[in-house]
Amino acid sequence: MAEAMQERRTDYGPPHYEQFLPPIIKENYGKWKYHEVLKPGVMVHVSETDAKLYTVRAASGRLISIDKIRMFCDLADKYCDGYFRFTSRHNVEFLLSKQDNIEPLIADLAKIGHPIGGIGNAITSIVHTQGWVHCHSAATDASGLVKCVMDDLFEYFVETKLPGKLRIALACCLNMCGAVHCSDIAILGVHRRPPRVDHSTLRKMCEIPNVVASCPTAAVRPATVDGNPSVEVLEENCMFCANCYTVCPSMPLNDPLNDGVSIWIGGKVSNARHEPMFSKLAIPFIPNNPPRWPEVTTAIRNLVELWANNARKYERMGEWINRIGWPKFFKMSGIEFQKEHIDDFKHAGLTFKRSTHLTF
Amino acid sequence: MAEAMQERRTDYGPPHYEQFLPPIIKENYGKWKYHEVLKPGVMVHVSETDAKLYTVRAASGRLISIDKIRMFCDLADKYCDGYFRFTSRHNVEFLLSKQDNIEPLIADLAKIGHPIGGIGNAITSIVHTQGWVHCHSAATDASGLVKCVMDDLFEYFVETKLPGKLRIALACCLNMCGAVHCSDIAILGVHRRPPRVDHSTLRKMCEIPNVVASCPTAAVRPATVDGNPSVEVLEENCMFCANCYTVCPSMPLNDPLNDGVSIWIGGKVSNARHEPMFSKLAIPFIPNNPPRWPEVTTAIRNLVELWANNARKYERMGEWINRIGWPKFFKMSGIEFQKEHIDDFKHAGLTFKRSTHLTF
Amino acid sequence: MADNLPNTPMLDELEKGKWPSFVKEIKMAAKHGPMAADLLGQLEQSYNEKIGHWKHGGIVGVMGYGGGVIGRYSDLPQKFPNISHFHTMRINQPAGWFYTTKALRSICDIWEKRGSGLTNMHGSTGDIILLGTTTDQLEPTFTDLQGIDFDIGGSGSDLRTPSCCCGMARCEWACYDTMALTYDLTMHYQDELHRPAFPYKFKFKMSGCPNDCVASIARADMSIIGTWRDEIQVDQDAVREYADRGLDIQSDVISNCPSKCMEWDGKELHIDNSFCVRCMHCINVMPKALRPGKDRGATILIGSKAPIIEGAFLSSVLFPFIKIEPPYDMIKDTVDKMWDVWCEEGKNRERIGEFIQRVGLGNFLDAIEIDPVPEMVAHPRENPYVFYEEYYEED
Amino acid sequence: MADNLPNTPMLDELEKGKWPSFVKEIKMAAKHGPMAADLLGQLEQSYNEKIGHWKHGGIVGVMGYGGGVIGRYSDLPQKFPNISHFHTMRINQPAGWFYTTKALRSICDIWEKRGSGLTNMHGSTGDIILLGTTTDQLEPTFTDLQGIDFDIGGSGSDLRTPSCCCGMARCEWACYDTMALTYDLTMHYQDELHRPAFPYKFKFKMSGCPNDCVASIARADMSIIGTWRDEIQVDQDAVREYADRGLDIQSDVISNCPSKCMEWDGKELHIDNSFCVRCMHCINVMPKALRPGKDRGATILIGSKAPIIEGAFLSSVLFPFIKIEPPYDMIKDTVDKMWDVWCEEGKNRERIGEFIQRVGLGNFLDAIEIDPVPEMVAHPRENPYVFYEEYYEED
Ligand code: SRM
Ligand code: SRM
Ligand code: SRM
Ligand code: SRM
Ligand code: SF4
Ligand code: SF4
Ligand code: SF4
Ligand code: SF4
Ligand code: SF4
Ligand code: SF4
Ligand code: SF4
Ligand code: SF4
Repeated sequence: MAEAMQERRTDYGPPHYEQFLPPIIKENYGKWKYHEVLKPGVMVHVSETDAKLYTVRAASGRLISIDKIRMFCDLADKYCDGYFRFTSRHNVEFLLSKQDNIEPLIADLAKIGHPIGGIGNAITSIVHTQGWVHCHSAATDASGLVKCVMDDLFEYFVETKLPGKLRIALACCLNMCGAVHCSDIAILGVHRRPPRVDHSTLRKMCEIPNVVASCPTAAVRPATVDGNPSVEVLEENCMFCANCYTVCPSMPLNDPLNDGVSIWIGGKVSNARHEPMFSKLAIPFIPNNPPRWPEVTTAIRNLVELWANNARKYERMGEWINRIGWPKFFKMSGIEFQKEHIDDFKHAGLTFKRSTHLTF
Repeated sequence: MAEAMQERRTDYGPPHYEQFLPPIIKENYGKWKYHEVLKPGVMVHVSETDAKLYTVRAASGRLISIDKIRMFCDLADKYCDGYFRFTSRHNVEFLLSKQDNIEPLIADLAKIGHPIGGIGNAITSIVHTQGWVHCHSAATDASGLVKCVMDDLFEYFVETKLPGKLRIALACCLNMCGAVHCSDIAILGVHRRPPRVDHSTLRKMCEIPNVVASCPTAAVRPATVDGNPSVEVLEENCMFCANCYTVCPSMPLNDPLNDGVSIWIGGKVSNARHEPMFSKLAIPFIPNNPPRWPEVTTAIRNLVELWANNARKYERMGEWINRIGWPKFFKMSGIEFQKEHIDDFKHAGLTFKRSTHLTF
Repeated sequence: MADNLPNTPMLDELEKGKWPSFVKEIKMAAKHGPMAADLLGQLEQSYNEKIGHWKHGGIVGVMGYGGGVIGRYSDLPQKFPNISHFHTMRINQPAGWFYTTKALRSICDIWEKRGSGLTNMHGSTGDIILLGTTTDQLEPTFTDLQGIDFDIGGSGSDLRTPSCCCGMARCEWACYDTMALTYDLTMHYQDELHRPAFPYKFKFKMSGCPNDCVASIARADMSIIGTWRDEIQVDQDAVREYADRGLDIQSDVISNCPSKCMEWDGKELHIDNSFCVRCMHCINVMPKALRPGKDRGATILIGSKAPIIEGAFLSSVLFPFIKIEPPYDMIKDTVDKMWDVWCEEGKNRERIGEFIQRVGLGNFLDAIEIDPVPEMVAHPRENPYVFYEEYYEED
Repeated sequence: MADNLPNTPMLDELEKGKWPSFVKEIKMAAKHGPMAADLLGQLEQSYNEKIGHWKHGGIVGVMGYGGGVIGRYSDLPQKFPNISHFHTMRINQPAGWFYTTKALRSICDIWEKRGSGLTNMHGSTGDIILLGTTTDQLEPTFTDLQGIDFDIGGSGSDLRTPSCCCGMARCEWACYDTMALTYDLTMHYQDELHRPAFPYKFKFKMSGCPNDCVASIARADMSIIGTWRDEIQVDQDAVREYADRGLDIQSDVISNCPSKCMEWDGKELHIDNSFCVRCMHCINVMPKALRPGKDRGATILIGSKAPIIEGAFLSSVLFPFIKIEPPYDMIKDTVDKMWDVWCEEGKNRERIGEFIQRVGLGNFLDAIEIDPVPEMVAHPRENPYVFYEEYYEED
């Protein structure tokens, strides 16, 4: 065994990226001069050497089978000398040196169900997480909800008719693996029922001091239940962060009657124009309604269209709302402003309106 | 005694303001149409009835004797039918219905040492506090330092050559009775030595649990000293807020070697253009150097002139710095950026630069 | 005269210079009695030693009142016996700080007899500050004040003396009658002003328009700031006159408008009032041409305070717009409800702004029965830590 | 084929519509073995019951590695025995997510043999996610991966798999070589990546310019974002061409410039580069005419993270500008120092951004021996609570 370990390689790291770069990229690495969007989903990058690289971006649901990967490989072999890439938002990009290959590739992609788009002033794939497909913590599904929303917003992926980029992200619980906190529209799975303590397993599975310490609002307190050490939850102090559950499996928050999603808007990541911004709460809660979550898709379409119809060119969702002010946004969207919209965490005071700069 | 109490009036409140309004004001109350600044320190308000009310604003050091009040009364009797007022920044305003009285009044004011000015794009009196004249908590004097700064900036009171208004305020300790926290320039008395516990009196004068609870950083802990209950201070946790001293006289922070002032800039109160803003730390510490505090007056003059020479018309200090950015301000002012400038209190993270929007 | 004055080479330096000298004032006051002279002596010593010489205040006052007097004792009573007691009295100023010379002379006469002859006109909350007297003179001073109808102001954990800008008395922009409201609230809340019963102090400040000339948004637990909700009144001829006389309307006015809602084609000024945030800038620059709208009232904001202990706060919007008309029932109802909740649940030395942040603005609104509106926030919450209040249970 | 698939009326709804269907993918994978079919069954049940059916993860992995595998077990193992174990493996993607079909086919072959046949291309940190296998297949999978030179990525309290935008490979704006730096750091920190020894996770993300196409400022403990410090390169002819072709330079470009440092007189575009904040907007709109300057490097920022538990953070400036050149010593030195301090003094489950806020940025800078510069803050402190570190004592 010790010997086997010796031979076994570890820590060799990922393969060097260079071997995966098509020749045209190797030759023009760092020499790109400008790019142009040729049509939705297709752009060309022009090099100082005058070389031209065509990119065709195809949609992907991210959760893909090896069969689909092999189909992509077939297309890349056919049109792209055996190279292709994925994007930071999980789309597939085919890199072509021959312009003539563009249309046949697109036709082949259509055959396997992968439309092209997402470049320029469009909606691109939804960054998302595991949901009921793989995570124990999920308050909603990820892949399914993403599918519903993108089906509904499909036109905005395949066309470029929006004022600017619009980035949607989804995370199935407050851990926010999709890092949705800086998205134009974020869909966030939320629990709304305090953890239910499984006293029978807690003592074995969790360290009580750790569980108590994990709760940011001190809602978890040591307690003796049926003569055994355990914890109790002061329910009115619970803000459903699930931090206790992360450190202790005996405190699940998942609950079909109370789980669902909240919608957050106006965040951005890029430094273009306005500095990066966090997303802000728009809709506190929509119940889960699988398989098609119609209330969620409608709510999001309304937000997208409200923005699209009112924003100035290049204005991201948050930039538009900054210009018109949140009171106008609430009026225009018809969303009811509620107690839940008002921050009551650490920096709450800084989110209050501290001037008389108001419109009527 | 009980009887005496019966006759004694209480809770009758301040006299009604109406009896103190000169006839021209009573007649034009709520009817003013516009005003014009006629020259530094003099303005006219014109009513819908065409009545004209002239205001002459004279400097005041705020700490005034009954003799001075009587002198003001003499002038008001002579020129203003026996009426005058003070402003929210402690200047004296003479309200004239006869334009001809303006110059004689100004000449008489000059004789008793009260220049006119402070109207329009000028520096007006410094809002300030008690200092060594009356408060137990002061880390610097108030009236004296104000006198020095205003002597030095005198030209900006009597002329209107600044880009906009510039409001200076002074508070002699962190209690900030001058509410200096939203001033273009704030002078703030600071202690820098942790409280020294007078164990001999503490037990009698203070309630130990209150004292311990008063400290926001938990630097004060119960302790037994020479067999008696008292408290001790974890000096490295102390941020010199003096809250412990406010609740317990046996914990003075006053200390000649370590007391002095800090300078804060860029705040504003009005809603004009930019929303109200807090002042920000410019100079962490300047030692007390009475009677003329030359280091403070020089520092403030430099700040005023830097702003005056570089701001656009109407740009308050903070608006100017917002436009150019703090890095440029530090470069232009020659003030060294130090650890002390970086916030480390509750909302510190929100003051960090969270974008790549930088100039070089 | 000068003979009874101590030797004060340091302070004498502060008689020089063009700004009015407080040292001269103290010397003048020294004519009326020995207190001011001793003050001068102790202050000179402070200047030499760079430290104050006052003891932590004690509780003194006049009968039946819980506040209004700040007890103060010298820590060098042997050396400066005349200021061994040196209390200040806070006297409620008339709204807007308007006076007749008659009233002021009466105050001077009282203070000549009863105190040091020194004052602050005014304290930074707004009171007339009578600076320095002894414990035994407090009650007689108050008796004298009764004779001239001046009452005592606030101190300690009570309502502090309300104050306001001169408003309609001398300003064309006042959107409501600040002095009338100040007087009315002061009279209505005499008990709260004189008998500390709150967790901590509470301040009202009234400004007639968003220029906020009493700094209410930074210095008052309740800030009442005039505004309007219809359209800015524009006199186009007067605008053109400003332009003709050399005002660069584009760069001086329009480019400074925070909501970018103005246009100027060289002839007409267009304002998109639905975007105007009522900042006052354009009106400030062209007072002859522009005026606040006609549908006037105020924005009411709550919670500002100095830094001790949670850090400084600015007031934040409670009512975006309300009409301000006597008997001001809406304001008083709200104030009463706010005080009830705060007095019930506020901690000792917790300002109402701190209290609201601790319990949450949403919960506070519930308690005072006001509906949340988006104008109360700069933006909705960014963090996902929502206290949803109810959940379903299985049947 | 369809025969071995469970009845999933709910999920079948998700085969409809124009967006690629993950249900179809799961059904395809079901050809290769029973895991995907059971996944489908359990997921259908989740859709019916509106709740997940996974147990809290257990600790599983491959020998010698502390991370890279997420243990996952069904809570319905009787009903869905083929996913009673359903662990994911995180495989370190090549920088920039470029592949040859050969490499990808090899991965597919391994996963056909060893796992469910399902993947995420990619996980949101950037890894290749091999979705679902059993404990006994973990080690064999890793052996197979060794054969094709793919290594495991991060999970747990370790360095997470670094990722980057395509940068110089496909973008004209890359101000440094993101892929080279990503590869170098990944190789340099193999031990930290594979053996959790930190207080909590740590993420690097590299973007070639301020557009930040890997969202590094929101999602990385260290965000390395390309920028330049000289002047934007302007081709005036190309600017005019854009104008001629209908671009409204005034409203589309200039009025969107956050620093208001541009002017356009119809012929020449003037940029006052000393005020330009390098936001990229003008360059984004006119890529043929404008380019980042020639003196290029990066801004390094620290501390962003998702909300748990102090609320979400954005990264903040540590180095306003540094050159990014191999062997990247400056970066590595800084990282080493940061990790030392954080590992020594950080609490369990405290991200470095939270750690910095707890100890204070100033103290943190002292500890890692970096001088404070004003570029690190949006503005200096507003509160007066300064921890002055020294005081004088009387002799
Ligand atoms: C391929 C990709 C990088 C990669 O290595 O994978 C990429 C590629 C490009 N980005 Fe990006 N961006 C990519 C993710 C991002 C992200 C990250 C994200 O969304 O999570 C951002 C930050 C988003 C945000 O702010 O929330 C991003 C913000 C930008 C921007 C700034 C847009 C803005 O106005 O705020 C530009 C500039 C522009 O489009 O004008 C840009 C521009 C570009 C250009 C034009 C750069 C170039 O010259 O090649 C590329 C094509 C643009 C397009 O898609 O319209 N890219 N870009 C990513 C494609 C994701 C996808 O499949 O859709
Ligand atoms: C007399 C007084 C009110 C009172 O009831 O006592 C007053 C009176 C006027 N103020 Fe004021 N302001 C007075 C304190 C204030 C304050 C409060 C303070 O400084 O503590 C502010 C807020 C300051 C701040 O933002 O930090 C204030 C911010 C303004 C502004 C907004 C200036 C700006 O650009 O930010 C205006 C408009 C203007 O001047 O263009 C204004 C305008 C005016 C006008 C023109 C109003 C009018 O039409 O009558 C008055 C004369 C202006 C002048 O002094 O230049 N007043 N004004 C106060 C005089 C204090 C003094 O002795 O100097
Ligand atoms: C006299 C006055 C300063 C002046 O020279 O004008 C003053 C003087 C004192 N203030 Fe003040 N405050 C005065 C206006 C203010 C203001 C300004 C305002 O009201 O607009 C503030 C800031 C605004 C606010 O309320 O937050 C102010 C914030 C404080 C604080 C901090 C309160 C806080 O919540 O942060 C204290 C500390 C305390 O209450 O224990 C304080 C405490 C004090 C004490 C009573 C000292 C103490 O700790 O016991 C001072 C007595 C000094 C003396 O010996 O005379 N004083 N104090 C002002 C009252 C005059 C008047 O009635 O007109
Ligand atoms: C697989 C992935 C989501 C996905 O579908 O893509 C994921 C999945 C999980 N994340 Fe995550 N995180 C993933 C990217 C992220 C990101 C995004 C990123 O890296 O850009 C974030 C936000 C950014 C950040 O780091 O703050 C993220 C923030 C968290 C957190 C909250 C951490 C925090 O400090 O706030 C947790 C909770 C924890 O660590 O205990 C967490 C915990 C988890 C766990 C391990 C659940 C847990 O509590 O044990 C999830 C396992 C799910 C499963 O069964 O497979 N995950 N997680 C992502 C990793 C794939 C990959 O390696 O490429
Ligand atoms: S967001 Fe929550 S539920 Fe979703 S994958 Fe991450 S930890 Fe799991
Ligand atoms: S979910 Fe969060 S707030 Fe609620 S008990 Fe658990 S740790 Fe505490
Ligand atoms: S600021 Fe401080 S020292 Fe000055 S009067 Fe107020 S409490 Fe006293
Ligand atoms: S001065 Fe403030 S921080 Fe220092 S011990 Fe006293 S209460 Fe604590
Ligand atoms: S606040 Fe407004 S109304 Fe009051 S004096 Fe100032 S400018 Fe006039
Ligand atoms: S009041 Fe202010 S916001 Fe309104 S139009 Fe005038 S300058 Fe613009
Ligand atoms: S971050 Fe900049 S360099 Fe990288 S791909 Fe995006 S636009 Fe290009
Ligand atoms: S990069 Fe941004 S800040 Fe710089 S000139 Fe262009 S638009 Fe303005």
